[in-house]
Amino acid sequence: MYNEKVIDHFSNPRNVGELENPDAVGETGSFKCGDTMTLYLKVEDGRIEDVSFQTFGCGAAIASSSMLTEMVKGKTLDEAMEITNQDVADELGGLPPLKLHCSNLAADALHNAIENYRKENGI
Amino acid sequence: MYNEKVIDHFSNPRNVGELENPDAVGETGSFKCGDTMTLYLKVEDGRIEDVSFQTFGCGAAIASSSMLTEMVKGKTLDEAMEITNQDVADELGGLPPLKLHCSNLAADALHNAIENYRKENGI
Amino acid sequence: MKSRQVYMDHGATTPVREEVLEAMLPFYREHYGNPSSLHAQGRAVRRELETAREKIAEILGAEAKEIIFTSGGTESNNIALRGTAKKKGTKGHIITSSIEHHAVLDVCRDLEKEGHPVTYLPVDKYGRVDPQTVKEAIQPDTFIISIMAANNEIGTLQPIKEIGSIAAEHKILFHTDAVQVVGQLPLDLSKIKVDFLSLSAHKFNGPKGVGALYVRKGVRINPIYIGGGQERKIRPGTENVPGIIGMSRALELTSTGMEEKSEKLSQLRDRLISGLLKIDEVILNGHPEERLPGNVNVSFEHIEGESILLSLDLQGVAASSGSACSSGSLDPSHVLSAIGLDHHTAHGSIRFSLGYGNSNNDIDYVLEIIPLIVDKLRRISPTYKPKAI
Amino acid sequence: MKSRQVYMDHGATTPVREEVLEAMLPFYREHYGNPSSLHAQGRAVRRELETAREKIAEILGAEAKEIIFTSGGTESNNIALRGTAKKKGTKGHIITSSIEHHAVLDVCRDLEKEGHPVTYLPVDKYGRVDPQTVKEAIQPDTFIISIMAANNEIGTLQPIKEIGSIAAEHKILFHTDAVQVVGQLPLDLSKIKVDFLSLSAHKFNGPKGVGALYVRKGVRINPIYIGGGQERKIRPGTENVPGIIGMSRALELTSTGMEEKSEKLSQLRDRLISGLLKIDEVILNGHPEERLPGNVNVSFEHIEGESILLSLDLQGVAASSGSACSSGSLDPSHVLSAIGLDHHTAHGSIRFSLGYGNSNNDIDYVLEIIPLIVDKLRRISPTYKPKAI
Ligand SMILES: Cc1ncc(COP(=O)(O)O)c(C=O)c1O
Ligand SMILES: Cc1ncc(COP(=O)(O)O)c(C=O)c1O
Repeated sequence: MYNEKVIDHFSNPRNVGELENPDAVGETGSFKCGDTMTLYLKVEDGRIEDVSFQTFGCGAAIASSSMLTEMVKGKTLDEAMEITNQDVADELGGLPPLKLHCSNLAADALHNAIENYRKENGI
Repeated sequence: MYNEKVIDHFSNPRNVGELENPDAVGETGSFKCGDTMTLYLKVEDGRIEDVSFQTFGCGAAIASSSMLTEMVKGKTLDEAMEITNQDVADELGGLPPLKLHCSNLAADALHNAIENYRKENGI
Repeated sequence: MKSRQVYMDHGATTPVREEVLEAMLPFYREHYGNPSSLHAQGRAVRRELETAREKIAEILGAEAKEIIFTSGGTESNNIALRGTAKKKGTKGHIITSSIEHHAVLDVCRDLEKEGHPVTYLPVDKYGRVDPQTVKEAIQPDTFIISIMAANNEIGTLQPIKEIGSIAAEHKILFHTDAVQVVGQLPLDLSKIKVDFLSLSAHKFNGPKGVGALYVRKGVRINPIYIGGGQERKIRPGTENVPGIIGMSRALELTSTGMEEKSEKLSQLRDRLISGLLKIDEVILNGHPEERLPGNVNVSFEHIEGESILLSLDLQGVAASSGSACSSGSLDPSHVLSAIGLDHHTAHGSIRFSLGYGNSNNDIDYVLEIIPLIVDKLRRISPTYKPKAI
Repeated sequence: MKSRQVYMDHGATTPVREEVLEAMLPFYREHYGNPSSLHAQGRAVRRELETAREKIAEILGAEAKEIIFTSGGTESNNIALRGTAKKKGTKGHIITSSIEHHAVLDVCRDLEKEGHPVTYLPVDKYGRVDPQTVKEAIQPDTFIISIMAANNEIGTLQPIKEIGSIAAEHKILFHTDAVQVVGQLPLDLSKIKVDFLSLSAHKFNGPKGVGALYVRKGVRINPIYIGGGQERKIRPGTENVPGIIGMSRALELTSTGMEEKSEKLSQLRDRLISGLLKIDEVILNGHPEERLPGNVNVSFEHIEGESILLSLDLQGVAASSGSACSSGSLDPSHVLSAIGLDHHTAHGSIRFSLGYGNSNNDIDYVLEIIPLIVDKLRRISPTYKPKAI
């Protein structure tokens, strides 16, 4: 069902947990399927210095969360805003069709975090 | 399906064919299932001296016809009138339930022959 | 007694080929998972199930998603007809033929009772439906036409290509019961306008209790059985995995070199037919050319089918009959009546259905014993008068 | 990676036992005849088919003619409910529970749409239907009650004896979906007032794609599929002979020494349950005592079922989950909702279903790996706060 890369990110998720004193926090939840994700960001000079996540969800949701954190590290906020859920799924080498919707939380949480950061910092 | 006795009477039917100058002929036919039987009798002193049959019908019909001819030989007409289809089936050692109706022609043909005989001879 | 065993009842069912059984066995043993399960056991089985679907689809000239697995021909026919009627919701007109298998005919009668008018098309003396009569029977509210690809008793092939085109022209759904054809003749669904096609594995050396319904892409039907999500909800219930794998393998085997095999079977058939017709007062039922490669159906005048069957059986030959006494019902076959046989002649009909494994020797054997059987039974018959010699 | 293979998904399906397969093989090979055929081949098969029917009937405390062979549990359920409604002809009231398998629940919903009012009885927090609620739900036009013998997800046994008596008192037909019970617990139909009972072979180490419906003597139903005369016309179509033979053998095997086997299975189950409950924030779903000997269902708070399944799978353990993400639908199991679990808890549910072949070693293995899996996933979870140590 899942490819090896997905299994790898699920089995050894990167950047798990809560950052201390994060510069921004983003949240998202699929009301229907019940998955939720929280994303933590450290931002310096408009760049994502550090990132971590916490996810309640299926294998696809966890792997997507982990994948996203790898994708955004070092990116500017503008660049990060352009990452879509599809990009995350693609970077994972694809997800089973029925599972695609489960990957729809990672980019959403990221965008939410960036928006929160900009709001707080008046950008 | 059929027991050995039925198979024997079917494979080696007794008293097959037309008697020459029969004293009586009986006929019966199941309009529905299409079986027909003709029975020929030689009668002497109120006793069945000889008997033969011709049957268009299934295994059960042929075996019943053959069986009946063995049962009636030597019997008085009165005795013969008492033979029922069930007697024929019993004498064969039983027939499959679905096939019982196919044995319903032999005794009928016999009774028809005897009735014809009595009518013709004013008995 | 039984000097030899000759099986000539392939129209009723066929033996499972050893290669088919071999393909099935792993799915009773190691691959026992439920294809709906997420774990490795389940996923492995799902993969093989979908491969089987693809294989069947490819052989039939269809797409995998057009194949719905069922429990056999009866179920496929029922789903196609009743599922379409249920989907439609309102009453409408149905066209079928008077010689369909009971699994079509009796469904139509049932739908008729529920308020769907049904036209039962007549057939000619060979058992053919004239496409022109289909055209003429079409009403403004006709929603489905169901004509079998070949008749199971007399083997007559129907002009389903023409009928399919007529149906398509009138935007009417077309179902064909191809249970007797699949495995005997090549079929390319990409070239025929069919919306539903029924097939059953045990007719082509696959296992009993499994079949398929082809449902053309885009055609919507309602399920009859409801439950899980299997088979796109058209046929829910845990899949008969070994059966499906066996069906796929059997179809694959039967389809390899099919033209040649059909040709060979037809030759056997024609030898048997011409041998039988040498006997006095024997009639060939069905079409002389447009017939299933394996089907021989003759009527022996003056004698009754079941007694012929029984005699054949006592000598090791398995065949079948359209006689009332062999069916358990009292009426002779509706098919033989529809082609105009009178009761007596219909009662004397015998079907020899040839298939994989039958040889010239089998034909020789049957042709050797049948004249003796017929002669013996005719001697008992009240209607037979031997020709003066 | 896969150090070991442990199959704990017997509620989904079970492996076919080698003895069962052995009983089936002759019916793929030498005994391939159609049981409806008159010839020796057909008759031999008919005999064995009827012997299988008698064996199954005897084990269930029924008569042979009360057993109808079907293609599985889904079909049995559909025939019982829809066949009864069809026979009745007019609309009437139906009583069922809110935790039935979809093959009952969705049929009821379909019948409801067609105008039959349906009462879906609630269950208590253990998933039990209170017989009193059945009694209260009865209307003057109630014609059938359908309550499963045991739930497939949480394993709760229902008081079918009491419910059967209530139904009988009110002259209402009673159907029970016993798909999960047959093969796990003894059942004696001569002692319970049941009119219809569904079972499916693949749940007790028999083959997939075959099942049976018990129909009490004297109870009349209409068929759903129509066609030939097989199975007293209630279920026409060429019989799945090898499947039926396999089902009969499997039932025979599973029924020998069943009390003892159930007892052993319950012990395994209870070991697994108590081991799992040692983990923090784990809830047992279903009834603590009145449950299937093989069923364990727990919710792990803060984590999602599919990710637990996947982790188990990566370590060779096959289980199942009521989480939305594992079912393909978006909602969590209707059963878990009916017993009052909130969405999050329902999503974290896992069913381990034990069966023939599971050992104490399997339990040890699962109890060894599951705390690590749960711990790891909880570390990722946004809602989990580890207890202060
Ligand atoms: C033409 C035709 N349709 C349908 C069927 C029914 O198939 P099954 O017995 O597999 O349900 C048969 C065979 O009996 C058949 O010959
Ligand atoms: C309680 C219950 N009823 C019905 C079914 C359906 O049985 P089958 O998949 O054999 O059609 C199942 C199994 O899936 C079940 O657990």
